[in-house]
Amino acid sequence: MLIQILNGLVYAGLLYIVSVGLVLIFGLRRVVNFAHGGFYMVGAYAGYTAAMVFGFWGGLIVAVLVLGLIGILLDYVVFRPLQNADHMVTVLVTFGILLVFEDVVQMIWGADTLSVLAPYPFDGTVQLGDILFPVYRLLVIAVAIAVALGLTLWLRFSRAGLYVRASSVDALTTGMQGVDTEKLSLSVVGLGTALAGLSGVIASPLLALSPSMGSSILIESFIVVVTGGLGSFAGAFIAALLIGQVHNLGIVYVPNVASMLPLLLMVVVLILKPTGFARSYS
Amino acid sequence: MRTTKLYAGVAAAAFLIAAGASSAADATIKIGVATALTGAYGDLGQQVKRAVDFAVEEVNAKGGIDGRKVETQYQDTQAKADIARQQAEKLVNDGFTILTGSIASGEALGIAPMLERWDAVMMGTVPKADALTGAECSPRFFRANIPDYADAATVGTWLKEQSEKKWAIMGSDTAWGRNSGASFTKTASGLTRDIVAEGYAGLGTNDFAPYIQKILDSGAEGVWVALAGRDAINFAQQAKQFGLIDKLKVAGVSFVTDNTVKTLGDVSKGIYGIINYSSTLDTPANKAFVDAWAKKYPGTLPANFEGETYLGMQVLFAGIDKADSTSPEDIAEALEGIETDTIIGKISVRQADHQFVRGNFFGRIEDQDGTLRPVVATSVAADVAMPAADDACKL
Amino acid sequence: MSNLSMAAAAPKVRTSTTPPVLVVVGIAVALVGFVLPWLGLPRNILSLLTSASMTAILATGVGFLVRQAGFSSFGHAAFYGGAAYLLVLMSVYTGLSGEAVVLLAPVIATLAAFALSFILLRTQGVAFSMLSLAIAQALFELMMRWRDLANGEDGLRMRLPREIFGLKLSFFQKADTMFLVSWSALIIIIVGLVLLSRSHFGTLTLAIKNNEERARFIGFRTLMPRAAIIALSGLIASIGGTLFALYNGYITPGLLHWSLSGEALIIAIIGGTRSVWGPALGAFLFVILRDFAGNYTTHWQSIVGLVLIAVVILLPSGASGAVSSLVNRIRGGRDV
Amino acid sequence: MSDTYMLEATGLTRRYGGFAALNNVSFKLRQGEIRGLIGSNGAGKSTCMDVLTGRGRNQQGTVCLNGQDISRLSERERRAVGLSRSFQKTNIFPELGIRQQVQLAARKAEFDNTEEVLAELSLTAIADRTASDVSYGDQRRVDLALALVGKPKLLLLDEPAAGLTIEESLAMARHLRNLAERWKLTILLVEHDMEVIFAICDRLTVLHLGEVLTEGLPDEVRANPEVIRAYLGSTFA
Amino acid sequence: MSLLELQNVHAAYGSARVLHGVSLKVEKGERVALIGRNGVGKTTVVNTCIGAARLTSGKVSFMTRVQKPIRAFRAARSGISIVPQGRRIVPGLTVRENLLLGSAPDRKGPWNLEAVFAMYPILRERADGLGTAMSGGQQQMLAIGRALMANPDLLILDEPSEGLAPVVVDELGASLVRLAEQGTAILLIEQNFGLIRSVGDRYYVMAKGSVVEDGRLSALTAEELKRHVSV
Repeated sequence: MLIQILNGLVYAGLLYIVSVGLVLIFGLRRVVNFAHGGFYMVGAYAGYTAAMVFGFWGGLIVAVLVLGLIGILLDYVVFRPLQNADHMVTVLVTFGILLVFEDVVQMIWGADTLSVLAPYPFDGTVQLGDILFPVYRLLVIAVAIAVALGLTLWLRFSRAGLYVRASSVDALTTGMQGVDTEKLSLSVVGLGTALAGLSGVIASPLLALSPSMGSSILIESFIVVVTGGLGSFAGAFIAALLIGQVHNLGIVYVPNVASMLPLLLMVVVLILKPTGFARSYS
Repeated sequence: MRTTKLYAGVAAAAFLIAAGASSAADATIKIGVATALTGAYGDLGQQVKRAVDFAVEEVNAKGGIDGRKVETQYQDTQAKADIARQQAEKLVNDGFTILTGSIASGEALGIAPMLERWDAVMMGTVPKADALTGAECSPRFFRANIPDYADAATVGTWLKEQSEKKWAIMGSDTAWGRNSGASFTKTASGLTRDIVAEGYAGLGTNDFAPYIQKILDSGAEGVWVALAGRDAINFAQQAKQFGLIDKLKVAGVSFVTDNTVKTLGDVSKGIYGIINYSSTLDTPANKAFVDAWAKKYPGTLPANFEGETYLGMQVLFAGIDKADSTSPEDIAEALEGIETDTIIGKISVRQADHQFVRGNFFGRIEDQDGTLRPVVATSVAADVAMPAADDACKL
Repeated sequence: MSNLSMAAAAPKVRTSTTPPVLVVVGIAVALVGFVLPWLGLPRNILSLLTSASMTAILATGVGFLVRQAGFSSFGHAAFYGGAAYLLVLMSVYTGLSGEAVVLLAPVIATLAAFALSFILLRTQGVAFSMLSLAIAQALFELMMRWRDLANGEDGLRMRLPREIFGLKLSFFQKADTMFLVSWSALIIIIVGLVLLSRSHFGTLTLAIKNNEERARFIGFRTLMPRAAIIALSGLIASIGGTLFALYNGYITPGLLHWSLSGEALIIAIIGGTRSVWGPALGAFLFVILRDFAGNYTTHWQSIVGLVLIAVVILLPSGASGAVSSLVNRIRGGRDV
Repeated sequence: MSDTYMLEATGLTRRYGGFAALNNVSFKLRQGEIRGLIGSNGAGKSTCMDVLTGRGRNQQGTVCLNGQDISRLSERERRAVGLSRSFQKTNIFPELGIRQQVQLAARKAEFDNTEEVLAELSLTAIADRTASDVSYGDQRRVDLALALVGKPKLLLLDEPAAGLTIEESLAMARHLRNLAERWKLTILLVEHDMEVIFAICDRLTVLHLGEVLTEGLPDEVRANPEVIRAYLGSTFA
Repeated sequence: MSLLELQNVHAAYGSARVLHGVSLKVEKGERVALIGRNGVGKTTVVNTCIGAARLTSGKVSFMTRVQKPIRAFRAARSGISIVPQGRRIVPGLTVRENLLLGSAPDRKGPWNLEAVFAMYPILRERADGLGTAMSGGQQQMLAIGRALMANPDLLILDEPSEGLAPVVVDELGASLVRLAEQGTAILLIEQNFGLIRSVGDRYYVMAKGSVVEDGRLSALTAEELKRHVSV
């Protein structure tokens, strides 16, 4: 039971890192970014290839940087020119990007699934009570906590974080205070996609790499983001925790309907509170 | 505007007619391959494509079948049943009335009922659903590979030699995963083994940890795995991290194939499994095949589905030869009851359900000549490996 | 501010700026459709057009919801695939006559759409899209997992009597005859929607979409009309799904998957949702493009993605908008 | 007694958090009266309109129309019993034609005087155009038309002259006066333009900081030192 | 040096043209009032300076530098702080955070968190509460405090008296006068002529989207001023 809760935390952690990138991008650009799943996938593949040269951690850094650059490009080429267009237009453009990315990844890396080993010294197991638990899984939880903590501290206590919070609620007023909100968006979208890259690399020792891995996590992270309340960091954190547990405990106790539980959770939350757990940054 | 539209219309019509006209020539044998070139099963589709290309090139190099060259056309199904059906119909309409290539059982199940209406014939080499040669069998559908229910016989041969009493099942929550789990349960209980845990994960499951933990908690000594493709790799990788693979005896179907081994590396070492085809089979015909394969695709050995697809092609070509016709109806008739030599030995095609009666294998992943690959440990003869045809099939 | 202008212009309601030329072209296209099966076209073309017209019906339903209520549904596969499933499940498990099964499937799907609309209408914008996605995806999972009922991902075969509505079942399963059925359905739906959009109900729902609050302030209920639009859009999608099941005789959960919903929305946007017929045009363009690309390359996904991006950015009002403004320009009129 | 009043508002209150946008405001309008509701920006005029028409949540107080308590009715139902309003921020249907939307608004009202209203507001010539295509001034008049059509018993107008020139404003004032007499309308008018107010209002109610500062005839209000102070500020007057 | 200059500015929201040729100028240390009735386009002047309304022709310069394109943050970085109409306190941020949002680390001057708290002690009391939870008057103080945090050379205030009690308006006027005496230029957009009188020095009158008159307030009688703003 305890181990299952821990497993729920691992999955929640992974979902959180993917989702929080979506939240950042939604906050500043009001775009539900379908390409995010593609970024997660590209991150995993980029990390995989870079790891051959630089090792796992080097690969992680390369993937994060590459994805950050892609995000900056995305904001510059897509989000900024389209900021006054209908949001659905931007959403569909990101959908198109996802399609292209899946195809390109398949072109470069092939349709075969690839796998990555957990890096030393996290490749072993640790004794928890009388059960062995993979150390790497604990690392995933730790990374998720570090991301959550880092983001929270950054948003709460740094000047840039204050700008991000303000800009996502009222970009014009924030601009009036001398904040270049376009540049801010550029870097925040970059940060969001870098987090997608990070999650892709972090996921790769757990999950097989395949061109379809992006869309398979995309829907689950949408569920997290929408259940948490669009644009809410705390909401995404709580929703990821909840969905991680619902998902895992569902498999243990009600295996036949487990896959429907996160969807139903989201439906129920939206019926009770159409804005999700939280309204805005909190 | 109206004139522009008119021109466009004329151009389109001319194009369409030209496209249609090309199907008039029938000197060649036209094989239409509707397979998953992209999507979740894209890697399997690519295997099918390699094998078909190989077989066709080989037969054409020998001058074709009865002097007729073989021609292929591919269409991508993304392993989706509705698209597969459309693509198959498209191939048939273009004159490619000999079909193959389905990956998911759903694809073949969607196409099979249409074969008579289309006047086509189909050779299944990958889909394992029992129904294809059972309740949903078709006079025009043939199966080269081994259906789920038949794997049980092979499992039984292996299982009775294993000392482990408590077993768990980790299956894909799909028809074949469930079927495989059910037939393993039946086999196991016949051999006084207990099933202590069962889990079926949906296609594309990311995190297998809850299933793995459940198996570990159950005290199982062995686990039967019916997962394929990305799911198999996800499970194996995570099971390794939890120490499950080292602690328990692991065996499965479609779980450890050449492809998964390539991806998993050392993780897969020692895993048992049903091997429907292995390049390590020690027959002269197979050796020749493996050598020729390595020439066409340097540095590779034919993998599971590649071997099975090639096997299907061998029998198909024999049938066409026997029929001495390109008519699907004649070919179907010729295939019924045919007996021919293949890379795994003599094979006959059962009249009752159009299933190939053939041997099956059990083996484990071992290091052979410095590479990890499935190595056959137990060969099961055709009469044991292929139980009697399903009564539900009425041809 | 004078009363002098009162005599000018007789009252005439004009909803959209469809030029009469376009109406003529539309009627011509509709009629051409009915003679297509007799032109001796290759069978592939006809079967492609048959599936395209079913997709067109689905996209018309999705586009209508965008046009008339401003909702972007990411879950219309639930109605399309839902009706297909209802048809097949009823044909397998009930003793109902073939006719009853074919008619009941879209009716039940529509009632479900109507009931769900009261949940969906609690949200708007992105939340609406996501909620519709979740509901459809839950249905997908249900059909995937409830193996005893629907045989999971392997799908189910329809079991209908050899004759329905006095026609052989094969009438509905051959492209040349089924094309007439699905084309007629599409034309009837489009004509119906055009008439509807010019009726009071059309004006009212457009008004509610524009400004729900003011609609209440001028004395209208706003919940029911929106629910009716969702139900109607569900009905259209479910007609497409019913035809699909009838034509294919075989269904799989792919018909309920979110990617189909997404595709339908993409098609509707590519075609343009400002006009009733835009999504249908988009469907034919999309299906033909994908088929064409699929014949030459396995990279159809990239092609579709790039075309989507290009259309969305370059033709903000979609293909139909481009056609309309082209027609206007040729007539020397205003570029609308 | 009460049925001689077209509108009786008692104790209207709306709070946001701890802040009362409207605090215990009461007034009565006689049948056929044109009442001006004035006050500086943020005094609670629009909030008062909202509470009277049932827009938004958390409101207290009673609203009686022609003796009937309508406090519990929705916006839609209030329109049905004859309460109609225009908006300070243009609030129309941009995708609809002008005549089309005015006709729509007439549909649920007592009878259709669409053409008359269009003509009265000089909209006839542009009636077939889509609302989003016409100028801001025209859109303001469309907003007014939506409220005027169907001869409501009580008309609440929120700054109908905003954005209009002085001449246009005065013309509009005359038209309102005319219409009120012809159609026996009772009007509550929020307006900044004092010339419009003094031109047509029978009585004025002055709001300040969410409360009624005073009420009376235009000339009384104009001379009221409290009103002057509220607008001019004390030390700087 | 002119801190802010508009030359023959035409501006629009979407297709609705609102400004038809506005020219005005604020020099260092000046106290200028921009007056006119509701809806004549006063707020649009501000919105044009921050890019919220679309400049269709004409020039906008900050610190004599022509802005093209106009971006909200450039005004602030040129030393122009704005107290916008409706205050625009950022929801979800505390009072302290709202103030910090306004601070410009690279601009030196007397204003910082302490100085603002000293001027408006209520803000110190409520420093860790949400800015939007305060009353209108307190929010106005916050908006002014936030604008001052950047140590601006020019403070633009758009209807700061809106919704304030007379007594609060008096205080507001006094504090603006003090600011002006310390050298901060002020552009005051107002209808409250008490406030205009006390703070303003020069004035521009707007009508129908353009400037129709300008001069010194001292030359204007109370009646004339009243006519221009008509309450």
